[in-house]
Amino acid sequence: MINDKNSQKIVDIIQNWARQHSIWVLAYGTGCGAIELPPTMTSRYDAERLGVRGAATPRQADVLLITGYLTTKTLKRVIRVYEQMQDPKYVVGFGSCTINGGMYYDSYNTIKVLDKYLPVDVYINGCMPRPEAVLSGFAKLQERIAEGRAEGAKKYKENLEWYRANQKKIIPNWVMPDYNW
Amino acid sequence: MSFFDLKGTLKPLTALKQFGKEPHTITYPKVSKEAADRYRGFHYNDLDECIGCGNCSTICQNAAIDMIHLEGIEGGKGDSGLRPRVDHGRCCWCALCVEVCPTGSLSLTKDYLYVSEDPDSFLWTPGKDNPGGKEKISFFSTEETSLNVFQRVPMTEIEGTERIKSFAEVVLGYSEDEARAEASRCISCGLCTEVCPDHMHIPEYINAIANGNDADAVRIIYDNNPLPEMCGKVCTRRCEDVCAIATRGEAIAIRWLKRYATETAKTADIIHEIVNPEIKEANGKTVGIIGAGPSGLTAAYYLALRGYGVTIYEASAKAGGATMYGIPKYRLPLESLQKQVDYIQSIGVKIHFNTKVGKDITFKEIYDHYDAVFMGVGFPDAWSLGVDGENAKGSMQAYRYLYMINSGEKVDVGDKVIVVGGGNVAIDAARVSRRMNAEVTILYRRRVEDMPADWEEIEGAEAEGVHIIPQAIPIKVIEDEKGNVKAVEYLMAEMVPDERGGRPKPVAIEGSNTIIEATAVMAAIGQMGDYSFMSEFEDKIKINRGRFVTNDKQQTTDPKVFAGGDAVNSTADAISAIADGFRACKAIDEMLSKK
Amino acid sequence: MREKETTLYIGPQHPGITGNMMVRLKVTGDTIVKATTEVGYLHRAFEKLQEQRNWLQCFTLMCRFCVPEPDPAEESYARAVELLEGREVPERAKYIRVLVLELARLGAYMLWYGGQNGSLGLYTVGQWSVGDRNYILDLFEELTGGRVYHMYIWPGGVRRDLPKGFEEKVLRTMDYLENRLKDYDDLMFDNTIFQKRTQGIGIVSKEKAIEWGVVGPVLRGCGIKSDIRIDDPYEVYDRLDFEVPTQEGGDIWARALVRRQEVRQSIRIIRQVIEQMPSGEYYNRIPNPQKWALPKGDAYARTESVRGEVGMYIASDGGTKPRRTHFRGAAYVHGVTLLEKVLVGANISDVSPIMNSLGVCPPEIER
Amino acid sequence: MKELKEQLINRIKAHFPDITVENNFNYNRFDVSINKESIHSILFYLKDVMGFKHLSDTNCVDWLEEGEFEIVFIVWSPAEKIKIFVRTRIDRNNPVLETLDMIWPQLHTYEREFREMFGIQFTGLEAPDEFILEDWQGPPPYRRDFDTAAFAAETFFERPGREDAEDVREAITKLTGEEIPEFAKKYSR
Repeated sequence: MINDKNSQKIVDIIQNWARQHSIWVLAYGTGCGAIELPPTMTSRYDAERLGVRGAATPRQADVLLITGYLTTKTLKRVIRVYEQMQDPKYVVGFGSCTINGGMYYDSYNTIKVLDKYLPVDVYINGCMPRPEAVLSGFAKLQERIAEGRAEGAKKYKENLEWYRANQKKIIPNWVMPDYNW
Repeated sequence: MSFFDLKGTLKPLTALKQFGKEPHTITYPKVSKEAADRYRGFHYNDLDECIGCGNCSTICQNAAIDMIHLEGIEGGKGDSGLRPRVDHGRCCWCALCVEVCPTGSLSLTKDYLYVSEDPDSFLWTPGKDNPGGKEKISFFSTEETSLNVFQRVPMTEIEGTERIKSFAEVVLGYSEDEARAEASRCISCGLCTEVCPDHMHIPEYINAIANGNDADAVRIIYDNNPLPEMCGKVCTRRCEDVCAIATRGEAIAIRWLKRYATETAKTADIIHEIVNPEIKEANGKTVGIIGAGPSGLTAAYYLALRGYGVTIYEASAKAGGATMYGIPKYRLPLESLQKQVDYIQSIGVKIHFNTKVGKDITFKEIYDHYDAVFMGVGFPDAWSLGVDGENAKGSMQAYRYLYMINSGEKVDVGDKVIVVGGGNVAIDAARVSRRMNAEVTILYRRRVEDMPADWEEIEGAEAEGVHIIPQAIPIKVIEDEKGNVKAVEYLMAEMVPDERGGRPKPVAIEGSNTIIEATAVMAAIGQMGDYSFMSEFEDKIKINRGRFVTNDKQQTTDPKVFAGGDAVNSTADAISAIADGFRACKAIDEMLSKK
Repeated sequence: MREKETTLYIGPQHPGITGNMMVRLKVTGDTIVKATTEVGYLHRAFEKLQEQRNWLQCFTLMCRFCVPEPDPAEESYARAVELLEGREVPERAKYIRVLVLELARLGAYMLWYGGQNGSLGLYTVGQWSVGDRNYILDLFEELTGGRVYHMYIWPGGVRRDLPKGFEEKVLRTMDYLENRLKDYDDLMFDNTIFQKRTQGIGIVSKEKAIEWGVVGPVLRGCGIKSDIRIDDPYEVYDRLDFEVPTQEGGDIWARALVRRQEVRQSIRIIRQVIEQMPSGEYYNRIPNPQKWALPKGDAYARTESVRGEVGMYIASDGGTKPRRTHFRGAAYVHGVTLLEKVLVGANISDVSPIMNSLGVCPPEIER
Repeated sequence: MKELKEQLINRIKAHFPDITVENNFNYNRFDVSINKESIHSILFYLKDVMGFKHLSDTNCVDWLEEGEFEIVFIVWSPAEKIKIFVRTRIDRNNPVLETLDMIWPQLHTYEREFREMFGIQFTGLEAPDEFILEDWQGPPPYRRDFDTAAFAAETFFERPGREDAEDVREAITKLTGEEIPEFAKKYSR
């Protein structure tokens, strides 16, 4: 392994450069925001130009898109999906609902503040965000990856207990395996 | 189906014909498609136009809009001083806030791009955080699209030609359906309560009317106004000037709604039943009140509710003061006022009629006898014109004229009446004279739009055939050989802008003398006080420019004496007097309960 | 040899599923023995939220029921309120509403083209049709101010009048789409793969369709001519000339053919609407929304969407907020009762094509 | 259409004399109210004899103040082009109804939802308890007495930063010193 600090830095730069151009998005439409993903991915906006494309399973994916509101039932699956994902991994919050509850701020079944449960790297404004906004979200994520600042996953590991406490507060029946990344 | 289908295998290959065609891909971020002309993007708020009514925050089903204080924006007349802030973590860009914005200051723009890693950066104050949004406004509301109802439910009135035949009330009042419809236009912002001198609970009682609960409306109204039916008929209604709806439409008919609610209580007994006032046990303290005008009655009513023994001394035969004697009966019928006075008496207020302080009883007696004194003495005297021939027979004070007519006396004014002045008294005198079958002309120094009188009154006068000559300055009353008024000579005036930025001044044009025939001339250019009854207290109770000097609790320079109404404030309307009375009541209560 | 029964979960995270839901399968080999739908991943409690909001505020939630085609829900709600209140809608608004509904239908079918083909691994048509759908969304953006959430049809009419020159733009887009449809046909209906993967798969028989309460294109794919636009006409559909296509067979293929025809009928309707569009008012103003109370009673209005009957039930207690609202989505029947029955006997690989072809939209089921 | 509705009503009445009919709608609808014991037979009758084959929708309305749940079946006849609202009321404190899923299989789904959301027990309904919710521990959420906003505020986080918001009416009263009486506050915005 490379121990030298400078060499590590160079490796990081190369790694980040490579990572920013291959953003594979997990095909999981957690909420209504998923409807703007097909236009983003298909011919009109063609996100693949930026290296963004779909991935079928969590193990292959780099980015977890939280497309809007998360019901408590979905949250459980999303946590599981997120923990199955391999490093590097990023979370993009999509629209109002992920920031402060959005339209469903008084619903008994949706979470309101996503970053209490999962580390979010980029938020995209809108309800719903247009494909341009989605693309600019990915661009922002790329920028952050290139700068080495997209460290949500690291934050998650470091603060796992805090996240777990929040998660368990609304998921009473916690029957999930612990994933070993 | 055969195993090998040639057509079905080859047909898909026609996709190849797309090869080489120009793609319709928008290569964002290199190329960006502009949003549509009607796009619902971020908010923009014109901070100067916004009045902080908060209707946007009320309609927002996502509780996304907060009303906050912004630096540099002060509240004031018709502005709450608050401005909306949008939480983009809640907003769904439905633009309902835009649709209900009464001023049209809030709109949506073509901007929609915002990406951030900081979830706390999604609170935006439109207009402050995006001053450039003004150029990109795309979704806005016009009078046509707005969800505010800008048209007032019209009030039924008697025809102009019909109403000069009698003193019957001109305005007929809303029917129940009309009142509900009118009340439901209100957006309950409460900006009106700020300018109401009495700070009546306007949104609350309008809402009660809209909900079909008239009794609650009456109760809310009586909370700080014991003469609401009078106000409902003749109030100067400054509230309607600042109504949020009035920025682009017709103000809510706040006055007519109050009138509607209070008229549902047809007698004093019914008022008592509905309001069901909680009268505190007598506390043994007494308050003497001089003048049964609006301020005196108000102070008396609320003091009596608080357990004080209240006695009013009134020089005339009836209570009501200027509202009884100064306002013609076609605006405020006697029965209506009587009902309200009866109600006030029914809770234990004693009124000594025909008792003029200074003549029938001395001020000192009252001062010594009571724990506190309230003076609502009003302005019983009027300014004279100060022109030649003013003492001719048939030349009189409009205020005296109204007093006599309202007292039931007969006054002969002939068939050609000239009224000088542009205030409500002038219009009242003119319209009363029309009912006496006289032809009436109003001479006013300035333009019609400068007239201090209520615009509805001016319109009413015109509909009844009153002739208004604006920019006319009377210089002489011409007498005939018997000493009767024969004509009035006046000069035309031109409006000269005031150099100091005040309103334009009328300046007489030399040689524009005009003579107009007349059988009576009435001066309605202002009234003044008469404080001779308390001459021995001149040192203790200070008077400045014809008015009592009071603090903000209506207390005069003598701590035991309070004053209100025309003798204190210069607004010269009943609601200010009521407010004075209410304030004085609270101050007296505070003072006496401490002792 | 008897094969062992295995439990298999498809969803909620699965690229072939039509939304955030799950189908639990019992399979022997790759044949499905039992299928159970599990939903609730998208439950936002709309009906509860609407009880907390006033009659106008509720309208903003409507388009969120089913995002691929939001307008029928808006339409149903608007019409239910109008029925309950007795509010008249201006003629022009009725035509604009039909225009919007048909555009939405086209948009949803374009998305269906993508989904149905994508579920079979044929991605080209999806690339085209979803790309072309943007032209319809552009029209929506111009008309309503939003690409996906239009919030345009509201009680009393529509929110804004047609912008200048909109009619021509619609016609131009229709011409373009009509040309494109031929390309889709070449790659889809003439494609052996598509034929073999859809014919005889996911069969719903005529008798069972009626018994199970199947609606929309699925019912028409069983040879039953049933369309709310004809049976229980709303707005101005009774004045428009269009056909209700039916197909015998009841399999994915038949339903695809029905939808293929309906796209063409929609274009036909849109052209007629543009031609007949009257002038005049577009909106019968509601009173101040804060104080807008509806009379006591209830109403149910239904609209034909791409999935079939969607309806809105509202009950009022005379107040400014609903006592209860209920959205009846076509997928409520298709996604649970029907899907569970149709999947039995099918192959695992057919789950996704069948779900796409039945029009299972999970947010409609759990709301 | 009026005669047709009358005719249909008479036919139903002949079989179910104790129904209440409401027929003042100027479109193709009329309402039939019936006690809960007869709900099976009338739905069977409407479906199998009178041709109201299609169940458009089923609803449950919580009339909390009256202590009752109202269940509304909206049935549609493709032949007659008429929809009937069939209503029945059940006691809110003891909400039990026999399952109806033998009439229309989709009622199975509705019943599962009503059981979960309103707490209505359907005897004979064979289905897992959970349908939409998962691990739900509160009261049936669609009941009127369940306060979703309070529950959400208690259970979930809210993003801070908005505490400086003011109520317009309150801001004005602070400015003027107006005192709104307690009983009037319910009329404030």
